[in-house]
Amino acid sequence: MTQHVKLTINGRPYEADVPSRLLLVHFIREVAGLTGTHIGCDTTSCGACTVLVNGTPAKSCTLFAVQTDGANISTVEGLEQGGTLHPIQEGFYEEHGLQCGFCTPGMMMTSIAFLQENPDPTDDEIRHAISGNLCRCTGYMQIVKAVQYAARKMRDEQATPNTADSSAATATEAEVIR
Amino acid sequence: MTTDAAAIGGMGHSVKRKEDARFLRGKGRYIDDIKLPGMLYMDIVRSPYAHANIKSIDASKALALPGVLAVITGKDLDAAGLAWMPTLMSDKQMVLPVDRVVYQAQEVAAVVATERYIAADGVALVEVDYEPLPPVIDPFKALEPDAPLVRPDREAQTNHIWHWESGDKARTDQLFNEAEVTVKEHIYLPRIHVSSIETCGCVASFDKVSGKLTVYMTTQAPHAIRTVYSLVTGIQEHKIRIVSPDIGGGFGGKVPVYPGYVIASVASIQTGLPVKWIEDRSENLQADSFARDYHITAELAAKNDGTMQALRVKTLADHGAFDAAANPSKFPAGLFSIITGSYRLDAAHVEVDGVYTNKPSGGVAYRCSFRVTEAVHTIERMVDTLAQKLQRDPAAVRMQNFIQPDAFPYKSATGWEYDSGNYPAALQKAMEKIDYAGLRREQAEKRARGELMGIGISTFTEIVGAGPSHTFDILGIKMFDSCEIRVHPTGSAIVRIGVQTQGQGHETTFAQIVAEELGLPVENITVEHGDTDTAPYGLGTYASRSTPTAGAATAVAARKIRDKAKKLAGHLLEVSPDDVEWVDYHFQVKGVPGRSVTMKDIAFAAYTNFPPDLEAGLEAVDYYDPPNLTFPFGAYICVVDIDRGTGMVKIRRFVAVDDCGNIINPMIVDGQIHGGLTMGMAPALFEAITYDENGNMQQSNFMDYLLPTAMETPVWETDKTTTPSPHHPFGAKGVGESATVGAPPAIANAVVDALSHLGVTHLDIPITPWKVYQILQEHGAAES
Amino acid sequence: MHFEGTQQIKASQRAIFEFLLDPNKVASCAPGFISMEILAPDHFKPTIGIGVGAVKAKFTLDVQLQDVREPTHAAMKGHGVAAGSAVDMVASVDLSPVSDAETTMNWIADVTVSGTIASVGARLLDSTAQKQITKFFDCFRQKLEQPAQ
Amino acid sequence: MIPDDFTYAAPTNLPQVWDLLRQHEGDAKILAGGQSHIPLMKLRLASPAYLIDLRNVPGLTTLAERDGSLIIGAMVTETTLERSPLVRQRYAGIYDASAVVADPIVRNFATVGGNVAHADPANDHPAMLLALRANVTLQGSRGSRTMSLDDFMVDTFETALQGDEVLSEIRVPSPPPQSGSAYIKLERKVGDYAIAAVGAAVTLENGVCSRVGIGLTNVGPKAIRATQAETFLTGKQPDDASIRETARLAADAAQPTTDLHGPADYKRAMVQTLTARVLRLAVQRATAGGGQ
Repeated sequence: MTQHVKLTINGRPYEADVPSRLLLVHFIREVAGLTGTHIGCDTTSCGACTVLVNGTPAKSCTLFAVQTDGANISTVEGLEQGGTLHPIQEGFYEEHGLQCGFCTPGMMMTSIAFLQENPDPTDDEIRHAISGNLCRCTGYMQIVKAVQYAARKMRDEQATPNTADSSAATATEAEVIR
Repeated sequence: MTTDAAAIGGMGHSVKRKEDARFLRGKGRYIDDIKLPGMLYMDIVRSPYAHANIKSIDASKALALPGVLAVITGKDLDAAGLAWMPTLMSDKQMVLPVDRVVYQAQEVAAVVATERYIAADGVALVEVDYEPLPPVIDPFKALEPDAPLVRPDREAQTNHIWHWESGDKARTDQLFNEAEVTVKEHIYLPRIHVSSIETCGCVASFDKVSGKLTVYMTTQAPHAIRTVYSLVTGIQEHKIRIVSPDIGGGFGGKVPVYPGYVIASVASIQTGLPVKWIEDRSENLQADSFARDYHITAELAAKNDGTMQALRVKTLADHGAFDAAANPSKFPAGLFSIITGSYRLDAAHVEVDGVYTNKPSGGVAYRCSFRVTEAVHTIERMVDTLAQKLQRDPAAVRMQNFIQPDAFPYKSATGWEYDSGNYPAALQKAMEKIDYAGLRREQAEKRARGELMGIGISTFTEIVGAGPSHTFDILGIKMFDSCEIRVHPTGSAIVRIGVQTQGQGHETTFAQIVAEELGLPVENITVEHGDTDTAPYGLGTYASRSTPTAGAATAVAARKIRDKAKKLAGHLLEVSPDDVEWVDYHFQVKGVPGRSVTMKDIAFAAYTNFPPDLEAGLEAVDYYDPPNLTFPFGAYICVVDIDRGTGMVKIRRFVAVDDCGNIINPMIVDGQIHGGLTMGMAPALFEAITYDENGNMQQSNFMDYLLPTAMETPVWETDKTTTPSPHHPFGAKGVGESATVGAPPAIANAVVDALSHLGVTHLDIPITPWKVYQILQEHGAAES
Repeated sequence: MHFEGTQQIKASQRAIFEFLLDPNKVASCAPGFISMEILAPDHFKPTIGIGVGAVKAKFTLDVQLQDVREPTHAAMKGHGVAAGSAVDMVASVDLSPVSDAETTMNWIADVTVSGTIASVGARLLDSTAQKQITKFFDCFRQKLEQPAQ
Repeated sequence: MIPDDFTYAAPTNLPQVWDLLRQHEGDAKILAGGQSHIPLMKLRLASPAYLIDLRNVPGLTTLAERDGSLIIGAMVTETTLERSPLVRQRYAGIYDASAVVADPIVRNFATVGGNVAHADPANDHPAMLLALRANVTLQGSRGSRTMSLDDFMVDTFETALQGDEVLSEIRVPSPPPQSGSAYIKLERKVGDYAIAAVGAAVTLENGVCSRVGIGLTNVGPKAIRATQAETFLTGKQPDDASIRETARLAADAAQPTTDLHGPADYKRAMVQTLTARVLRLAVQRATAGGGQ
């Protein structure tokens, strides 16, 4: 059976008649064509498919698209704003928080939602927050550092909203955007 | 142009990774991200039985489903001569069975449909009539005379595959007969699965007009696959293009050729449309190749003063239904004979017997060089067993028996020539870093109070960089590797290599090698790989071989360019090339620092202003055949605490001192070691694949196969010593797998150490809480 | 998995034996019974939903009666494949009269589950199978005793 | 992994839900978060023809203390529970349990009602709620009824839900002064099911336990209330000896089987270890924070 589903993904509307059984991750990847969200385990164990549904991290392979009809979805593709990387992206880059990159989008989406709740976390709190996201490459250490990097940067931005971290950020941009 | 070392970003710099730019934005291009016009989807029917005859396959209901275009069976493939394919170990393997299945979840048929969901529905509609046969799951039972035959297709009507041995049996036996002290343990290393977070898959696209087959594939070795494809199908090799796009982790699991790749290719040839096949996690866990399943009996002979003399090892290797291990051809058990480890031994003898069982193919790697983890685990456990028997400190026994730094190159008792090493220095560093003496004092105090803590050491020697063509080949293809460099007129370059990254950061590290050798900034160097139409022939990335082989080729190719550049420099500086020297990333007239040219100047000249006796251009290719393997090593110390009420083991500290020779990128090396340590801990404490008596795999998804999360993973404390490889062009050794190899025995040794006062001498991994608790209970040491 | 049990049934040996040879009656006791196709008196194909609660897979079993020794013994062999799983079972029943109106029924069942259900459901398989099989034979007693009441 | 096709409905009130359940009796399944059920559907071990999502039904997300009970609406997510100061302060055992259900992301969509109604013996809430003497409210077209959780949990994946009934809320009696509860789960890694887990609730009066609740997770066909252990400790001081004996009796109540989560006798032993630990924690909480 098909159902009309309308989603806003990264601020852009998408709508389609889709089978009821279409998984949210397949809506995002196949209907919206946003392939940054990955599928790793199929059983809600690994978190590679994590996106934000109305700001809340969700494993998009364990939701049907119809369940989220009308929702605001955020994926990795929406993190960069106006050519500026999100602090979490910058953190993963600076701290070598990724290797094969497959778990990275889900890991970042989880971390962003976590940092909104807890802007100044301990390492243990970060480990707890990302415990629904499996990474096979990094051993998690650099991911924890990456999230701490982002936390610092987000706190700094909060404290001085108008002064973008000039030199370091620019250098990073030059390096990353290629 | 800069000649500032930091701006160049050559050897030893923690250059941030080039590949991150796309991954951080969700712009990576993994297999499932590839969508070609008109693409079809394939899904696979799999056997519920571990062993059964196939009486019939009825595809009519599936074919009646709108959107299903084809159902491919073994009979279809058989007609094309493709029902069987060769494995990388010179065995053969079913692509699709014609009359019988030999392991649970084996591919039985494939459904091709217009959509992924329809293909899945089609799979459920294919009716297969099976006649169950008794399976043989235990490799010891497989060798009994009345055991069910796994492979009646073979000439030899037995489940025994091969026998392989190494070392001097007579001398070893003699030393054992005369030994003052011997120790013996049975060690089982269970089946485990690499479980990269991306599963395997491909998009096969056959162009009927050109007759060219392009396959985008999750493979760690695209060139080898192309050659195998050509040999199997008869399609000329230039009409086959294998592209390995971004790979979401490999760890050895993406080396073999899986039936799905071949069936999808046939499906594309049949339909004339691109066909995508992506495994789900259960398929990946149940049917892709496995590591280990080694049943080892090890004995160590020594003098009463702790001097180790001889090692004797007998092993049964369960390879499942097909011998699909990716080993160098001459080594059926891989590099298992590195088993003498970091120690001087007068003699050793190692025997391995390969056995067929009704399980999927075993014997691939789990982030380790061919069978090295098994070898290291054995010797590192045996050294501890000896120390325990002699009531000596395990660190002291190691120090006493290490091959000494001045003994290199060292010929091991099984014939390997170790290139370099300094084992005492690494262990000393680890002991100081973790305060070994302090930990032993703490342990004694805690033991007196009834608390359980253990300290475990592993001082391993790896063997990587396969390998020298005189010894190493896969299906006859020598295991050299390659690099091609082209310097563009304006001073940037493209580097193409025969190895393939799966997260190791080749796009960055290989650019750094070239930056170092040519003095071009790393940001101006592009690294390309994974496409057999453009990359030079190479054997791929596994067994920590990329830096030792292709890395060496890259340095040598760059040096060829520098040799030519020197001539151009002489031309530009109007002196004889003999009067030009390479200093701080530029050429200068000897003794005249002011008169110099940069590589950028030279690159431009190579296309605009070259002397008449020189060809235009600035490029080079190198196929590097290493003279020997490299032998990275390390000293790991692990501290565990054990909960007496539950048997739970918690890693409190883990210090890893690694020596991989000269380092290209310290940041990336650290990352490789963190990941390796985590994948070493995983099988030590969590992961194992088991089968019930009917051959049903019991861990067929991530709910049951326990990959550690950030919560179970400790903070790794890493450090290094540097002992360059004397034969590698820039003294590197390879590092991707050292930690996976070195970590498990450190953890196992720590747990045994915590329980040693109860008389425990060995525990098989994974060390589950119930194994520990049972021991505590038996000895009245459990919390009551 | 091997299961066995005993039922004291307040019915004659003959009545029970007749019941056992009637595929419709036997199948009606199968947990999750959906439909039945009878190919021959001793060969039939019931479709049943095997599982508990919402966790269920639909199997069409191919059942063959075997070794029928009136009025004391009957056996059946069943086999079915579905959803990546397979079920194979052999069950036998032995009847011995206690009186004209009461019979002891000893039953044995050997069940092999293969594939997805065996892999995923291992932790619940044994207890679930035990319960369903016990229910199956318990149902015989209930149905046979009903008309007598 | 692709599930079978189904028809989806997201009704906006309970009567519509009942209608759908009646229309598709036996083929319909309630979706209350789906974090356990959707993986089963993807494995095709569950293939309901109709999926009735409760997300638009109002009144199922109450989380409040009212009339001497904590009311937990069936659609309250684990994350909501975990973050509720009320739950954390006054129903610490429920907080403990919600904090160890699966992993943090799953908890964002997993619901308490789903956790209880799925009736997987490995699910964490039922044992804790048994210890707390929770009741459940079932609403159907023929009216509403309340029953104890003991009566609700029938067997593995089986509950007392009849006909068109829906589990609408869980009611936990508010703890009297000097009460404490706790839940301890033994798991090998985050996201795994428990090897064993134990929930305990105690109320102290003059230093003795006036009320004791003990529930066991994943050591039987359903969550088990260790009644003999409860009875033993009731009226006794929670000293070392009585806690040990209670733990032993709780272990006796377990009906574990050997599986991937461990051998049966190990699980039984773990019930003993965990019961002792969780009781000490509950008593400590009762003593420390139970002044209300």
